[in-house]
Amino acid sequence: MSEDGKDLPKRVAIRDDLLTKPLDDLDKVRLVGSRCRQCGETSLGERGRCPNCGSGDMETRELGTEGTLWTYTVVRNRPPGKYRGPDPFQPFCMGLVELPDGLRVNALVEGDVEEMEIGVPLRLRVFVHHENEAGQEVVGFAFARTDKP
Amino acid sequence: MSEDGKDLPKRVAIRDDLLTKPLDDLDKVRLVGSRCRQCGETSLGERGRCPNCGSGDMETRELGTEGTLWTYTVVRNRPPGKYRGPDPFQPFCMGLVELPDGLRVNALVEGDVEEMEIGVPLRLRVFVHHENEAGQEVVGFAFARTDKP
Amino acid sequence: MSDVVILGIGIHPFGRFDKTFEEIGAEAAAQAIDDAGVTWQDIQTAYLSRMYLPATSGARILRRLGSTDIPICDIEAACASGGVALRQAILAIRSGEIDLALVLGTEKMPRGFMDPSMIYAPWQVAMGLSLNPSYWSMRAKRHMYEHGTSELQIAKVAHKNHRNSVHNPNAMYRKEFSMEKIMESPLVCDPIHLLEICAPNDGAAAVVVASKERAAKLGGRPIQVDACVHTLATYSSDFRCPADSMSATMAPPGPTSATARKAYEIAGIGPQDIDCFEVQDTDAFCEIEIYEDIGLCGLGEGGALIDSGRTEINGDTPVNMSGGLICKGEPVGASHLGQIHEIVSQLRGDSGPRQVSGARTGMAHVLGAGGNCAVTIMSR
Amino acid sequence: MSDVVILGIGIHPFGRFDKTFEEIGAEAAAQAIDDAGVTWQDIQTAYLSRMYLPATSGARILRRLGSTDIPICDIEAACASGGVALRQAILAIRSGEIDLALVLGTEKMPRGFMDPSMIYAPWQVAMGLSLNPSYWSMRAKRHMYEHGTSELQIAKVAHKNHRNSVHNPNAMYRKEFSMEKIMESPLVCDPIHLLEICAPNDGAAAVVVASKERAAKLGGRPIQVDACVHTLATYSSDFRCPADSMSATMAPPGPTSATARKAYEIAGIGPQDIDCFEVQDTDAFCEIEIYEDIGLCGLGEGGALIDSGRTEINGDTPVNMSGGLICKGEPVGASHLGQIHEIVSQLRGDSGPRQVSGARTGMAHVLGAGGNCAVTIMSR
Ligand SMILES: [Zn+2]
Ligand SMILES: [Zn+2]
Repeated sequence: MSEDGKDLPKRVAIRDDLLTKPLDDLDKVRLVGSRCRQCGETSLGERGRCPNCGSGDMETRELGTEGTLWTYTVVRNRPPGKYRGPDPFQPFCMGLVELPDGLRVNALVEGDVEEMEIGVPLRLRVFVHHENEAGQEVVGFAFARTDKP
Repeated sequence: MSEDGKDLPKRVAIRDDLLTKPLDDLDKVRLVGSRCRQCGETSLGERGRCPNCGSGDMETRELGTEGTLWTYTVVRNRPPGKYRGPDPFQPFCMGLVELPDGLRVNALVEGDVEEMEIGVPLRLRVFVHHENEAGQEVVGFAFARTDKP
Repeated sequence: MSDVVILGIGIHPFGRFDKTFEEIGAEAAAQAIDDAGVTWQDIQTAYLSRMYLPATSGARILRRLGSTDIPICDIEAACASGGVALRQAILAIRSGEIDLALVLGTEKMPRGFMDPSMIYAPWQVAMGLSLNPSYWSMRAKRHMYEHGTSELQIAKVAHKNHRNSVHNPNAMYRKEFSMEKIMESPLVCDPIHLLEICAPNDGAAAVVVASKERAAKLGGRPIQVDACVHTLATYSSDFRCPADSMSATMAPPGPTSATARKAYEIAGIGPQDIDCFEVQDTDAFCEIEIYEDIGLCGLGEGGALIDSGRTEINGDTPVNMSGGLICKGEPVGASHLGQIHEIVSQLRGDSGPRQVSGARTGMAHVLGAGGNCAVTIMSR
Repeated sequence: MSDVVILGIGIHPFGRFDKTFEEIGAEAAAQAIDDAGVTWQDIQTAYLSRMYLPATSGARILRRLGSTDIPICDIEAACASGGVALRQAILAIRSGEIDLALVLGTEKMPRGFMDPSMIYAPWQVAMGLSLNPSYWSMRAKRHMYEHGTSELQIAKVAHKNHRNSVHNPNAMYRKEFSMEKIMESPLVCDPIHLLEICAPNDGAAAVVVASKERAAKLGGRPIQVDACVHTLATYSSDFRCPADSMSATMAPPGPTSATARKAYEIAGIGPQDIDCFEVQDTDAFCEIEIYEDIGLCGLGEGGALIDSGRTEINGDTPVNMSGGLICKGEPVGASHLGQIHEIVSQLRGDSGPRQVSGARTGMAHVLGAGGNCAVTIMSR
């Protein structure tokens, strides 16, 4: 229950327009993309206008779940501000994941940070990233290596 | 004692350059002003350059303790941010106090807020305004009516 | 400066909205671009005026309209930010480098008093010398003492502006209040009451400006910018800014007088030639003082001017037809551009029930922290 | 743009100081005004470039020099802020409205990583996708993958810049480090090490700019501004900004390439005509990429260029004679004006042990959040 007495949903997406709904079965949740019918570019999330050409002729679609690692880095220090990742901090990979839909998505990349390599195959993983102040499960996403456990 | 083991002074001025030192006997503390030898203007606090003409030919002096109220208002709501005045909040006067040194100083004005009037005679009062995080007494100032208690 | 015109205007209503600043900013910008009959891709440079928004807000808002590599930056000069951003666009056009620019103002502010640490020193905040309305109120008290201005006259300004706001769909408050209601509303800082003061809020307004040559090719309904001036208060000329002390020996002309004088000089006209005014009524007293400072009446005669009814919409020098800041609220970065939106609408004859009949010239005026003042004079 | 010159320069060292931003800013401004042989009262308009300072910082700093009613505003475009502020002054001069302006950059920043909420969305901050160095590092990794650039080559850039900084009294770090020490310093974001990255800090730098006509009357040692360009990254041309995704189907020229190209075009010269460069080495890899983007070598040849030694002070295309951002630190608003201070000193022949022999032309380059890029080309 929220302060004003209304029921809050048990789960919310880390950014509302990034993930398909419902959020009950996380295995079925997909990333949402927007494809511009004008210039053909696809970008992450639901958008009213194309970030490339500015057209409003946009189509919302589910993005593919399989991709490859285009580039990455290892974050070796706890990010500043309201970081809600594991505590104590653990170094993690972030990278640009190339999807078959013609875009590269910036995301957490799961796998041994010392063994990461450009080009490895990845699969979307949707999971409860943290719990917010209102006690709701906040659903985030990452890409996990499929070639090595 | 501060965190690094050094002795902190028991008292500090609310702004270092506003008040004469030492701060032991508050009755002897005066407001500090800067007089420009170039244009003759005097302003509050110690200044390296004249806020009027920009000259660096400045002389630091004690300001007079007696003045008159040039204008004022009554602050009826608790000021926002890190206000350190009385808690619970009490409405107070602030005003521009004209001093014989040729300037008007913005200051708290003590007296019955419903009876305040432009032109009333005032005298400087230096007092411990609040205690800071380090436990030091922070010395501030106000002007109090001398015609009515 | 008669070589630069306003070709398009856009606005997102001022108020409080469950939208991001990017959303409201982009809406106003898109509207101004459409109104000018051009496209985002035609714009050669863009300025965002803002005070409280985070860094690179201009780029973040305007990317929503599509990709471009034009220079976009954020401009800040407290309440005068919008005038300063407009001035940069005018300078860019007059330099000959570009001939079509977008000027956007956007703000999204927390409720209640503004964060004092933005403009006040820590010791002023600790002692409570950090409320903008207290500075305005001290001016009001002195004016009443010197010139006999009354609380009733101050309330009349608020009464007029609230009445005007009823017809302005872009205002936050659109309700008429009786004189009694206004004077019985709680005192904020004596002598100013709650219904006589403006609130910070959210909003956006935008203009497309062009060189006269470019505008001639594009058609549309251009409004000429006759002057756009920004000045800072000189020493001891204003006590609105968070100063510690002021001179008791000199009293130079205040920032509004100084800025308006320069603007009149550049435009080659005087207050008597201007048909409508939008001015910085952060509080109702302030409007009375501005009457005097922009030359609508003599020193100390502001109270009599509001009594006369001449600053009503149907008077001969209408002021704050929009309802002013008291009714619109003050989304700081958007404020001056919102005033310009109003004046351009008036000069185009598009203002419906609040239209000043036959208005051909208009002035927009803002004044705020640090003694920042901007005045823009426009004509058709 | 050869009608505008830099007449005076001033700087407050970059580092961490127990002084207010008003103090360091006023020192740099006063120095630039003195160096130009003019007075504060001669200045007709002033711009402050800043990112993290509060509202009306420009007015607050410059009031310390004395009262004036000239327009002063704050300008922000992330790391490119200094270039944008300079550009506004140039436009104001070219418009004919003024002929003498002050451009000041000042910043006072907290230690460590910058506040991510200034440029990242809350969800990016929550997930940890909010560290500037991680974006730089992803570019480095891809460059290594595509072009065989090595960690050794990256370390060589840091080695060179640390060596140069020893002679720069305005730099925060002035210590030479061995290649081993650099490569053994902790990884921040792979492959970038602590001694290969810049830190936010405090600092100020200022220039006085004038029309050529005014400068001719004033005398002194004017340096010509041949180009001053600001652009934003177009869609998918840069992943330094906090974007969510980028295109996998198109790769337009990055902001540095696009901005440098425009600057060369305006100046009418190419990279081969420029004698010294100050560029945005927020990390050591970045300098390698900039070599390619500003045309000092071909795509993928940046690693070989640092190997060649040609970007050393005594090489034929010296880069970051000052020690670069790695050694100076990055007080964001002051950064580009600090670069210009260095280039002007070089073109005047005043740079002592780090002087580029016979330098007649120079370039300053910044690049940051939002893909904001500024390039200024100067000559004597
Ligand atoms: Zn498109
Ligand atoms: Zn003086």
